[in-house]
Amino acid sequence: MAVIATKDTRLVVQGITGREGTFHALRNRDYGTNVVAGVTPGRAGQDVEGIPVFDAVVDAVEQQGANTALVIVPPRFAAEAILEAAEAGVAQIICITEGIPAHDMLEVYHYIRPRGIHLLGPNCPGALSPGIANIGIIPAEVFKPGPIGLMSRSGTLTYQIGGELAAKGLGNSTIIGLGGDPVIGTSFIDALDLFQADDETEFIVMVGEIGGNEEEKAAEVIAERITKPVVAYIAGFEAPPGKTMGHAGAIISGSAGTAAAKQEALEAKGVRVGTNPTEAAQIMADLVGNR
Amino acid sequence: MAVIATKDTRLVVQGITGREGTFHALRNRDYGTNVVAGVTPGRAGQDVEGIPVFDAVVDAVEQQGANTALVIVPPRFAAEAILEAAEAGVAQIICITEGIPAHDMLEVYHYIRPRGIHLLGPNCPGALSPGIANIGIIPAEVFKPGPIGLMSRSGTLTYQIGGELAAKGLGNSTIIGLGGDPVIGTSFIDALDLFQADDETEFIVMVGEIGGNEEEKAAEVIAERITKPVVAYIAGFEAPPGKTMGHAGAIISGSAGTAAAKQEALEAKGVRVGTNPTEAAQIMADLVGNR
Amino acid sequence: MDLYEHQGKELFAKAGIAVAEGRIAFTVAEARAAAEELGGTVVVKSQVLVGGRGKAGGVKVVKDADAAEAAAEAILGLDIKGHITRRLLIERGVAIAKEYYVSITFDRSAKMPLLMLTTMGGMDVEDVAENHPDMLARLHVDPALGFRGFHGVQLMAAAGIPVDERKAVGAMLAQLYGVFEAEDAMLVEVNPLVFLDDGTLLAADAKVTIDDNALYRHPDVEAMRDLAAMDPQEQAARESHLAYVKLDGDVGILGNGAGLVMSTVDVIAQAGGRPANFLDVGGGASAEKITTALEIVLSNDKVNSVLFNIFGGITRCDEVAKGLLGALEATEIRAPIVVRLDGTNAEQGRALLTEAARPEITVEKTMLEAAATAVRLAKEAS
Amino acid sequence: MDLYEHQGKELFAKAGIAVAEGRIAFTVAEARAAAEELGGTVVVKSQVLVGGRGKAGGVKVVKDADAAEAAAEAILGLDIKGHITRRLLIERGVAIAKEYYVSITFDRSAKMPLLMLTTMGGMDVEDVAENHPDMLARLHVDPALGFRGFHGVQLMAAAGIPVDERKAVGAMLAQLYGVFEAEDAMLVEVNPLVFLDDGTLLAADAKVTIDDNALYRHPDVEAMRDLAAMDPQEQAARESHLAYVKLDGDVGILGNGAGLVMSTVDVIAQAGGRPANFLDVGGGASAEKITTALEIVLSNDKVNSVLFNIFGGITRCDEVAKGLLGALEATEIRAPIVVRLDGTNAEQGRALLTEAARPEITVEKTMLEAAATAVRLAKEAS
Repeated sequence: MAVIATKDTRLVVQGITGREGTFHALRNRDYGTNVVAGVTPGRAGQDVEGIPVFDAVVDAVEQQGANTALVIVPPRFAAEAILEAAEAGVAQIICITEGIPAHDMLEVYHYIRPRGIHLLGPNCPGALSPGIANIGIIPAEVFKPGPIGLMSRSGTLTYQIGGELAAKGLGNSTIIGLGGDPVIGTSFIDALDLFQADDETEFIVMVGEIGGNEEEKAAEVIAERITKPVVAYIAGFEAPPGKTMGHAGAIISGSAGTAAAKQEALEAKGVRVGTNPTEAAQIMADLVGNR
Repeated sequence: MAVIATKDTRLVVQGITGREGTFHALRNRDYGTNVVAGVTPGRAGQDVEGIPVFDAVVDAVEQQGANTALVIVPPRFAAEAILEAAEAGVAQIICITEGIPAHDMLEVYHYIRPRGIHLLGPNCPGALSPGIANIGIIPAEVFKPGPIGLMSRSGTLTYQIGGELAAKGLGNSTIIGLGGDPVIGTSFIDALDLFQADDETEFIVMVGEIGGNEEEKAAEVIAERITKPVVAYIAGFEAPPGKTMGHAGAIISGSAGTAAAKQEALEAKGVRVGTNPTEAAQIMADLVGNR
Repeated sequence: MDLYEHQGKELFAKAGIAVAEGRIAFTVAEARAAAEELGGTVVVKSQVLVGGRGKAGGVKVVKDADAAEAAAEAILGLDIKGHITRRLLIERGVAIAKEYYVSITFDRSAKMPLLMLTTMGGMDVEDVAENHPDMLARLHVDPALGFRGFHGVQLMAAAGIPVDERKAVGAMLAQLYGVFEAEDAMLVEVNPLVFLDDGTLLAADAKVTIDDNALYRHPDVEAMRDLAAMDPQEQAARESHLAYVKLDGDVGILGNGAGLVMSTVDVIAQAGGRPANFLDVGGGASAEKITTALEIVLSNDKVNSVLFNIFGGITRCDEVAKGLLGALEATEIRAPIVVRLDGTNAEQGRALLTEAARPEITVEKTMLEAAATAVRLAKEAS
Repeated sequence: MDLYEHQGKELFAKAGIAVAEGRIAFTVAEARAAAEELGGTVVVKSQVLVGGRGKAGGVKVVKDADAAEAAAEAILGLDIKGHITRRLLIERGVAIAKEYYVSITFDRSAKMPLLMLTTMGGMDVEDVAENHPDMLARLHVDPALGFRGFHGVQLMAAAGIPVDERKAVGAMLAQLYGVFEAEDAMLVEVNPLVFLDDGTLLAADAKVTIDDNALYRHPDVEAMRDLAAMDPQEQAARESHLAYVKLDGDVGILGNGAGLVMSTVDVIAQAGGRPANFLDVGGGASAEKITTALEIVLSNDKVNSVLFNIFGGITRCDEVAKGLLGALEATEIRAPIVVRLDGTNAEQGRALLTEAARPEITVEKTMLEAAATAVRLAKEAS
């Protein structure tokens, strides 16, 4: 079945007439994703290579049955775009946009969460279920179908590990890019629960990085309720405290959020942690091979 | 088991050191309700005839295990008191206060509803399960235990009908005062679902009045999923449009919210509607007698 | 609390919403002075708390001060559906290019504000809803979000507002929603919302209702209340914090609790009588409170009999009986009173009244019996 | 973006929060003039973006302008944990009766603002948390509600603030939360929050951090940025919208994607090297972008070799190779560059580079091989 990006996905792309929006909407459709609509205020009635454009998400829901939204709009409009999709009744929202103010995301998070709406991102590459559907900007070329669920706070690092797995002949059920911001809609724990419930996922790779304590919290959940094998990799052992390492969320605050602490927490719960992407991929390959 | 006011109730009274708060807290306790705490900011460490007083609801929850809050504070503080109880983890809140601004209640409603918190009122007399527990200002003297669930937008009208039933030897599982405001936490539909699920309730009396369309919506639900017999009474046939009849919610707006429309909607779904409280009580008495 | 057009426009102007320049006038002389001051074409508008003043001749566009004076003369005192015109709004005339309609209502059913927008402005919105439902765009706003840009886009797209007008109309919607929230409004309606020839967007009318329960935080609005337009009994009840509504019959009604009193009104009608009022005395039973309530009911000359209907709960019926007897000492009673006491300690209460044997009081045990008696007494007195 | 104390206090004052009167001084003369203007006892405070200035001698209370001049002389240029004092805040002295501590942080774990309050003010809050955890009251605020009166009551009760002080402290908490929200702060800390002898409550220090992503809506805060205090490479990267962090080694690092670059930094260290920087060139592959990134990395004199680590995704490796070759034409390269290309079209990209046969470039296939080579080359050059 895979998760998030599935054969049931009916995608509306918010910001479809923008340069990036058009590019990725068409790329996603070319991959096989069912892109049913786009939204750009004031552009209703137009189309983007056959994809109908609406003024508002609610129109895409009512007229095209959209059930998933991909948000590719500038940061100052992104929080509102997510809220619009949420209010329009879209159950699953993927936000690519980088640079959304953290307070905006606090508001979004506490609006959607009690209402049972799922958000992936922001500042994430999206979700790809190889051979099924691709939502967002993940380069599908790098991945192949298989039993490994891959979840990550970093885009290129995911591609790196996915590429190494593919080179070893291994593939993925779904690749979930969680996003590099301090407040994201889908945490490692949420993704773990999705993978645990997914029939096509047999193994899980977790790619973390410095900042926050989501990896530590995930370690608890893995010990508690995840029966599928998990292999991890953490980036940022050499990162100095107090500096934002590219991602807004990748920052060690005081003594909290270090890579060493995350590795320790995971290993304490029996999760094997690779020291570099290559080693992490190799550990997973060995695990799959030993099955 | 009864509903709302049960033997598992652990009540915290917000505004307990006020005149009304003290009076009803003690009255409720005398009836047998488990009143575990009171809250008045700045009065922590005091007690009201043995009921410990705290500065904040969260302290009453943590130290006394309060699971139900009774709000008896002036209208300008009431919305915040409800929100405090909600944030403190109280699952069930009963608000007696009359005169809360409607916009305040909009905010409260949309905060608590997605979070699964139950609110009864405001501007309601509370809930009484005869012989078990009384939360609020309902005069327990008037009622006796029995199989009839009673739900009403009006206080004294409830007492009137409860009194007439008692005079005929009939009693109630729980009396739920829904409240006379335009925005209330528990609607007829919510109360119907509670009664439908309650083993001790075999019959339901519904006391409506002009304003809004909750009776009409309830009629749909009765037809759809309520298997227990329902008898109704509606007040306000002679009320002129555009005038607030005492309760902030009792107003006919244009041609909407008339008593005739409500009666018609209920009768269309097979609910028998008494033309006055006495007749409604008699219809119910006949129903119970024929069982 | 319903506001006059000019009061609503004051709130609009405070929120930065464009309205035509105007002056309030209570006399013909003031109207003329206002027209002179504004100069050129002005509009003379009746200020009443009811719709349909246009059809009733309550709005006139005039070219100069002389004509304004004549129009004021005609409109002041004009009866519009029972509302007498006592004040005028004199506004500078504007060149209207287009008329839209917009409103924000407090939708209790959805428990959300409801925005409505149509390009069919100036018409009765009920007509639009009935005859051109596709032209009336409706949108609920989740109060947890408030009004957002996308709400405006959605609503304007649904209403068919041209794309090049959406910036201006969207900004206006946001401002009106701001007024709705900030002023605790139950209704904000602009009909018509107009584009002038020069492209300006302007609220050409204003219908605003403020939540009575929120007036404590809007003293400026509270101060706008037009006491002169209120019924004397309603005004007296208001001052005593009693809920009172005047009806047009001859049986005065008071009781405890809004629902019970509404029910009493119905029962009087069912018994063949005509209710004179609704009055909820609330909880408590002091002689003072009962005195005030009785005085208000009886100050309506039409009242021929009074039904005092009490269901005792926390306040016991014996206390109420004592309060009532005290009230009879304190004020003169010009019509017979039928008293029905039921609920807690009803027998003791009835006994007290029977012992006192006041000639103006008849005691009944049930609500239906009491209603029948009150109706009979009223008929005898008329 | 971290603010200096005096900048944080500017935001406080704008929000109506009481702070001591003060002047900013960049020179000894300015400091003296400020002391003269304020008169009487003043406090001379080093303005640096690091804690612990008190212990380092960066704060002096002085009685008059002469003493202020001497203090300024001592503090200007003072190195506090690697931060050189370049500006002073001269504040009017106040009579402190009591010191509290309050902070609002952006708690990512709970995804809520976290308020902390203790009566143990003036101390290091980590010390309080560790040694007197019962004295440190903590409270999360649900952003869907915002800060309410009851939050203040809860927090103050837990911290043991006396009942008679709660009105003042509660109002201050609300104001500070207002700053936190309105200014998009990630941190608002006041240590100490002081009661003066006359009962006034005043923020005696201010530590404020603003979300970089929100600066577009706070141009006033953006303008406060102290460019002079920034590292030249970091400043250049900032102007080019590149994410750059200086480290203290000799292997320059650039790559695409923050995670991959962080990982590259780690791998260099694992290979026995010392990373000189973190630089994320992001997506795209224009020669111009790669040129700018290489110039920033190489303008750090310590850099002896460079690792250019690309995992091609949507941007294909052949495009990156072309961009890199273009960059080499446009700028002079003073250190060897190890290029690793992997992912989409990696083979074509590597072929292009091999064909070009630039002497400054070594091409490797994997990240680990590339790291080993870059480390070796750096060691050879040092």
